[in-house]
Amino acid sequence: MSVKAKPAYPFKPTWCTGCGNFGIWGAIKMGIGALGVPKENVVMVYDVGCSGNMADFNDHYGFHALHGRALPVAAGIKLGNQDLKVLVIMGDGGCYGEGGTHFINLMRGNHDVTLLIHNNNRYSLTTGQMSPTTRKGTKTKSTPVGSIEEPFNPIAIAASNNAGFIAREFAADIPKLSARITEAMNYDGFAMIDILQPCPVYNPAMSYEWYRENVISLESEGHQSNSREAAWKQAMRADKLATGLFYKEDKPSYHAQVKNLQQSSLTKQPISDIDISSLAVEFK
Amino acid sequence: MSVKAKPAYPFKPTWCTGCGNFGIWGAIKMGIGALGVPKENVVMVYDVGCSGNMADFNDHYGFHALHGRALPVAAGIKLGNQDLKVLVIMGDGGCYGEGGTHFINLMRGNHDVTLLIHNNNRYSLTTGQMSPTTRKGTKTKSTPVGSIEEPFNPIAIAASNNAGFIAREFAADIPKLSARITEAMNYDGFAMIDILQPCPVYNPAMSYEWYRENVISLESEGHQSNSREAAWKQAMRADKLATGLFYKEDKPSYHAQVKNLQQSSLTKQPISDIDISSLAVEFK
Amino acid sequence: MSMNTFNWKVAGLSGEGIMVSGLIFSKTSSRHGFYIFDYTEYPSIITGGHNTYQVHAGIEPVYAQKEKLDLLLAMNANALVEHLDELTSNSLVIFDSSDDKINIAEFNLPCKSLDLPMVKLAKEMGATRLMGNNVGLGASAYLLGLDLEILNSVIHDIFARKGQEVVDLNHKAAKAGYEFARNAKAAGQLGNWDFAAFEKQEYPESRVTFTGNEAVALGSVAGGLKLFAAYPMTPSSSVLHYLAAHEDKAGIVVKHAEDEISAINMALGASFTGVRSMTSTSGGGFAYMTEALGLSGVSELPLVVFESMRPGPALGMPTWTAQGDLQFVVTASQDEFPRFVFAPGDAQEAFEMAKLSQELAEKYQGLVILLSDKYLSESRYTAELAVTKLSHERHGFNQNPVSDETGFYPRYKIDKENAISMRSVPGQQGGEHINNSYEHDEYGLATEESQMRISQMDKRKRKLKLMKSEIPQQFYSGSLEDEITFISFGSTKGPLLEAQRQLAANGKKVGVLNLTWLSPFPIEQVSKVIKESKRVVVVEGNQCGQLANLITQETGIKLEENYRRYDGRPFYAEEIIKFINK
Amino acid sequence: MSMNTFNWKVAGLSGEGIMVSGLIFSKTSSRHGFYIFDYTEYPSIITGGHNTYQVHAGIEPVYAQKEKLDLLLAMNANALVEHLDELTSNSLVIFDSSDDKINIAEFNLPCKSLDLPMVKLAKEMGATRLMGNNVGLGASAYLLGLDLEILNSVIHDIFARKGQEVVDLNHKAAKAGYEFARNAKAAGQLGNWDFAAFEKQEYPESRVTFTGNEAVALGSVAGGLKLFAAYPMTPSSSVLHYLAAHEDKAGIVVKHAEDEISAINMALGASFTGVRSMTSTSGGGFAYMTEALGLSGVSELPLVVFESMRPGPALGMPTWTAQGDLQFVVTASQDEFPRFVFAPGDAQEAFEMAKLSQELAEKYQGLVILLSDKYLSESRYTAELAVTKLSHERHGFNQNPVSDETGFYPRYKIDKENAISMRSVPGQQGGEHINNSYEHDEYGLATEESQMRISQMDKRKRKLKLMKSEIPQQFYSGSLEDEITFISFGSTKGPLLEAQRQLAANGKKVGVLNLTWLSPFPIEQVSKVIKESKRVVVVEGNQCGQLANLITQETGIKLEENYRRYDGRPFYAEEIIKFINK
Ligand SMILES: Cc1ncc(C[n+]2csc(CCOP(=O)(O)OP(=O)(O)O)c2C)c(N)n1
Ligand SMILES: Cc1ncc(C[n+]2csc(CCOP(=O)(O)OP(=O)(O)O)c2C)c(N)n1
Ligand code: SF4
Ligand code: SF4
Ligand SMILES: [Mg+2]
Ligand SMILES: [Mg+2]
Repeated sequence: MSVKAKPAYPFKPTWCTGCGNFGIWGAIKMGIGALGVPKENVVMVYDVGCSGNMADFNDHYGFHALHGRALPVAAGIKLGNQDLKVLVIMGDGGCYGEGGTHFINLMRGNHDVTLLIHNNNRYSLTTGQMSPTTRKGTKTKSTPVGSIEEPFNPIAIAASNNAGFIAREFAADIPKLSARITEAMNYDGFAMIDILQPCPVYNPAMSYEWYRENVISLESEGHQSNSREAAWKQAMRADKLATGLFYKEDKPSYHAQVKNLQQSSLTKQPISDIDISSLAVEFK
Repeated sequence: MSVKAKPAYPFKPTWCTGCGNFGIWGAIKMGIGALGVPKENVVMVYDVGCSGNMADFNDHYGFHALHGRALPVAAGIKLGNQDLKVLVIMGDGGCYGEGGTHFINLMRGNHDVTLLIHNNNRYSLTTGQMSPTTRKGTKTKSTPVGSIEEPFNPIAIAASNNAGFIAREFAADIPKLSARITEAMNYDGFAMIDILQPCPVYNPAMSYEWYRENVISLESEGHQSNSREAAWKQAMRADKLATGLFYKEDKPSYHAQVKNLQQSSLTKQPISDIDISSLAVEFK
Repeated sequence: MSMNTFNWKVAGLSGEGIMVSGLIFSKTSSRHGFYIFDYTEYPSIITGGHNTYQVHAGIEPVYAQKEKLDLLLAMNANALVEHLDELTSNSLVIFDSSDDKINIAEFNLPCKSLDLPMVKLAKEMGATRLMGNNVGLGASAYLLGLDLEILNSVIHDIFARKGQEVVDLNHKAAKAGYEFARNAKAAGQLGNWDFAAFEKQEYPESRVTFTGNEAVALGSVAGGLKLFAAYPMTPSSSVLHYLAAHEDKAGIVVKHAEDEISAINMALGASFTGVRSMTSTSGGGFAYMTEALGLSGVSELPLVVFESMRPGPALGMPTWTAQGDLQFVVTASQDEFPRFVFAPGDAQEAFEMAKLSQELAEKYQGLVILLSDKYLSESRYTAELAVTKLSHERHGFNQNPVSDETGFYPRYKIDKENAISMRSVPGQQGGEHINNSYEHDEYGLATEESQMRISQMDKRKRKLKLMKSEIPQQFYSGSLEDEITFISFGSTKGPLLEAQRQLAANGKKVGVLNLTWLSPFPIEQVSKVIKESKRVVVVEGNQCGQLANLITQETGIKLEENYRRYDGRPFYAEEIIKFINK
Repeated sequence: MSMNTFNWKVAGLSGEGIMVSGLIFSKTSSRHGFYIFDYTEYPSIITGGHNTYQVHAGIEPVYAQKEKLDLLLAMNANALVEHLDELTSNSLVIFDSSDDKINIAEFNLPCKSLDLPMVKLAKEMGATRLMGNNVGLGASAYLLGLDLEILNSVIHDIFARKGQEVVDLNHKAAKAGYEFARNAKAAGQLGNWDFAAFEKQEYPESRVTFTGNEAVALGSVAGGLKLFAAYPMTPSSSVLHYLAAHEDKAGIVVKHAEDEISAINMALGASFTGVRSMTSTSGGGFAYMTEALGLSGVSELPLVVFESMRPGPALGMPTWTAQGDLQFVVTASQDEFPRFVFAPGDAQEAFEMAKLSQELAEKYQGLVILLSDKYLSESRYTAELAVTKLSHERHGFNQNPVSDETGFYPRYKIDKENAISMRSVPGQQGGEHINNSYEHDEYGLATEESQMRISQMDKRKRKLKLMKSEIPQQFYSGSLEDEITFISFGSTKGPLLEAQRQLAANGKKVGVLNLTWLSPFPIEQVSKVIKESKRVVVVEGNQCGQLANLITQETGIKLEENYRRYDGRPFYAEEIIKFINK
């Protein structure tokens, strides 16, 4: 007892009691498990945040990226080695705020990565400031008299912005979330799941109970996931937060449209035999 | 003739023959003129680009911002002095690419600035690379075998993202555009006009004729500008590019919701009489 | 046990009230008229990590945390493990065997201990578990000879906004702890342990205690700050939090922007309208601001950027301290323009320099970078706020700008006699000009002409000469007889002064030259001290010796001896002494 | 008129084919076996501004542009105004009075001129206005004694993709110009003007001419580049354009990202999978990349960043040259980590160093910054591509990574003997680890522990020692007898060599030490040269003397004499000579 304990690997979660990340974490492990892919072929890219702290709790290859920059890293990994499954963990702050332009622009490219946004409506790791999804009027450390901005609606944006796989799930519904993660990772292209994540410490108002009362499943509504318009309407409704698969469409992913990636991944293309003579011709 | 000519102030436009910026420039001058506001009370904030080169062609106070950063500068100007009219000139590259996160996040705050996007579907000043609004498959200097991304749809995004004044106009329709600019500048809040701007040099395919064939006016369609859904549908249609006022809604602007700006602008609040004694109490 | 100082620490799980308890104890000490220095450690997770708050207090100024504890309030077993090394035979440990399941014998403490049933006592009086912390504070107060009344006054001030009931329960808890300790001591349970308590001192009207970040925030308000736009990043965030919470009283506008780039560009936008503005961040966010620094430079817009350092590279160790960004901030942004870089050495200097930054940014129409680090930003210091009413003149505004035949106002007029040209602001008739991020002519319109480019570059550089004339005497506590002269910058001042005092007590004289002006650099002052010193040791919180580099670059003098630390921990006087004695 | 060199310039409106005409003339010169150096100027607008392309060619190596022209091809009246100063009594001017409404008498030319109806001749043969440029090229060829056949071969290669008809028309135009000039000269219209034409030389197999940016792009491909992600910014964009256009032949993937931050993070993502990657930008974009530089540093990921400088601050003057980002790139990013900073001095070095950068980034698992400027990036140089088939070994990949009892692979193993630990890449069983932007332990998992932090910082710093051992002999052309030794970096090499040659011709010996390795810094080499020199002058393209600063910081030597330029224009040998003669 008087000796400092060595940590077990991977580290044990350091999230607060009741944190929604526990459920998501469980669902991720189940969701990946169901893929039947060797462990080393799944790469997880983590943004900085309470969510991203998960980097130390998993046993896959991991890349703990800079705040807001997980998506370009993930796109780069996939361009480097398209044989990998790439799963991206971000917070709402990193994904829609600091990294907002990556979100709206890489989505359009249909890079074949799966993006999970742990949406707790706060910058939690930095102790609870307003995030892009914070509801108007909310008091946080950076908005002590109430936030002025109306919240960002990631699902509606994705529906308006060419995303091919758009879903929202609730952190506490582990079976549904894990199945959705598997489905998203099996999808060939950019797949996003905005996850409603309770943060009892900095967002106590949006508790598990609150979510249970405010969530409605798209399945129960007979929603058809092949219509952008239906997806957008469900995303924009003010009465409830719909969960489930908003939209899905098959189309070629980014790397599938790059000529030099048709035969094999870049990692498999050797550099032991480079010939620049044909390139040199134009400089004669 | 053998002496270098001194430039006339403001400088004469340096745009290429046939550039859509000429029409927009004319419309801006007319649109501001119709406001009836003293010249010095209109501040123009310019992003970097062919469009932004207009900074030297006008006679208002101007701020030529960094690439992609005109919007935060504009929001800062309005927070500093809300009595000014702030008009922001951006290109599609700066607004939706480099500055994408400012676009989606400052829009939500309803900062009272008018944003004109000179949307020529290219990075023209840097000689014609792909921009976020470039159509899939387009060959540009940075995408010589055709761009892979599907294009960003600024109107649909704005409709999904709490913007209160959303319009699109065609650069060559000067009367309509100038009236829209006046209307936008009279609107209390974030007003955006995505302007279809021909760039004959780097985007010859989307010529004036092409636009005339592909543009349809919302007015002619009986569009009602009080419905986000109708706005979104018009924005998403694939057959035509609708122009006109997609959506308008009255709501308080950002500065109108800041307590310390209720009485007067910050510029009018003196610093000749600061008392920090009440602030010091908590440090006792 | 030292002369007229005590060194107290509370340690436990983060998220369990350690920070508040420490603050209460610190304020209690301060209100006794003691000088205090508080230092805290916590990990980059929200709850569950190890969290400490230590208070070093004394009737003479105290400059830094001390390693060896007089009293450790251990809120769990881990606290005993973590801080065993900090105990001496004269220390005392307070713990709660019942709540934390501690068998104290296992720890082989070198000192006496008091088993205080904090949770049990709290619960008995109907208080919550967390209120048990106040039991520990009450006991601490008794054992170090503090006044229970004063402790209660602090508890009142801290908890008042939670209602009288909470205050009462906390008061009861404190009293229970105070009495438990008194009884235990009286019953001889502490054996021969005793603490030579010292007298309450006068508590001056102007006295405050605040952290470096609070000092920066308050100093900026005092300096006329009007628009603050920022994005949170440890360890700078508390400036944002403080200013947001006090927007109203301070009469300012605070904007939490969507990223750092937006924050700095908003601040520049506001500055263009004539209001004093500022942003704040840490190294990672500062990286994204670097382009806009040059915009302040080229368009001569006043701007204050507060940067609080933490260890890197990249995310590094967010909640720890470092001085590794010095050369980065001095050179950041493409090409060249004059800038001030200030690194205050303690909270008093942080307050003064933040105030000064607002002034100088406006006066010289350009950039001021105010550099701190986690250690200064989040440590609490005693300071005096002698002046709380301030009046500022405005610098460089032309009240009646007149446009010339071009129709524009020559905002960037070239005048070899006068580097600083007069500004106009939007809304002023006749003041029209362009605030340009391109190189520009006298009206601000873009130019690529060779002569105009040179003129404008030279105009901006001429400001540097004036800026140099502002350099004040740098903090220097030393004399020609000193065996060693330490040179440092920013927050390293405290530990060095602490070391100086301890060495002096042992008859060894050392001097301390602590730089707060890094740009423009006090070349003559530094050269002089170096030349007159017998032995110079550069002490800084990084691996490669950036201050030493800067000194060499500016003075041409290579300094070989140095003491550096780059593990996220602050300097300790004890270790500095060990270093020079080895 | 100089010995066995000519200096030719075409000038006119940008957007009117000046660049292509210049390129054709340059290639024609090169295919005569001449060495060439081309320099271009253009404004930051798309059409209508003033645009020049000048070719300095000779049978001995030429190093830089020259001020005084042998032949000016003036495509409009403004060209005559702008370049009057560059004419001597031996110059010749070609202009088109009919098309450009020029009354040549008004210009008071110091030299003879040829009124060449370029547009008229072109139109007569059914060609377009722009094809008239080829009339000017044909005339230039005749007047400088060049072979029309060779000119035609270049015209063919340039226009082939537009079809045979276009080629034919251009050929006709060239011929018309050639003959017009011959006739005019024969008719005595040029008076006593003559040019001492020189012989065609052998044109070696390996000979190429390319710009610095083309050299960087090609060198990177030669070095094994696989993933290139960038965002356009003048003057770096042509690297993106070149690589995008040659994606297929080069066997690489090119991504134009949505901003610079995305570009660099994509490159890092690809690097993590084991492929060699790179990004490119100018100072403004580099500013946004600075945080990610540290990610390369802390997680030991290979990365090459190409940065081409232009004048700042902020947007500055986009299409002009400068060397004002040196200290910024050397220190950019929070905290410390080893990095290479290279500044090639000409296109040959740019090719070699770009190749080397790919190699060294992988070998040392970290950052290489390749620094250029508009002058090097967009000027065209003669170079030799001796080797066009390359085979690269891979460095630091563990083919059989084995995870230990933790379940992770010790990617960041601490080994005092070996600073460089072996990588594993995703997909390799047993190689699991975290590539972390936080400080981390041997497996890459985040840590805040003091000891592990120190170990990992020290591990990274140990690489610096090995990196230093890679420093090659810096370019030094000089001797103990030199009256002056110039010290410079990067592209300033060319004008200094040109000055050296001209001075030598006048019996004055000067030496040139041009640094291409800025980090790690060649301390010993530089100190030695300085100590052995009679007089040292630091020549650099900025206002504050950043190279001089760096030299002082690294060597402790203060250098007082310098020659600096910061107006966007390159150095000219003539002006350097004037400077030292004054
Ligand atoms: C450039 C930069 N700016 C700011 C930060 C500080 N920071 C770390 S995480 C974070 C926000 C976290 O919010 P979110 O992404 O929603 O994650 P959560 O903690 O809520 O899971 C911030 C602002 C940083 N690390 N880097
Ligand atoms: C940080 C930074 N990156 C890149 C550039 C180069 N740049 C200048 S303008 C521009 C894009 C212009 O495109 P757009 O905004 O659409 O304006 P347009 O020229 O088409 O009107 C770019 C990439 C820059 N100035 N700064
Ligand atoms: S602060 Fe919120 S999000 Fe972070 S670990 Fe705690 S409960 Fe979870
Ligand atoms: S390049 Fe295009 S956008 Fe730019 S000035 Fe020319 S026509 Fe206009
Ligand atoms: Mg969050
Ligand atoms: Mg554009």
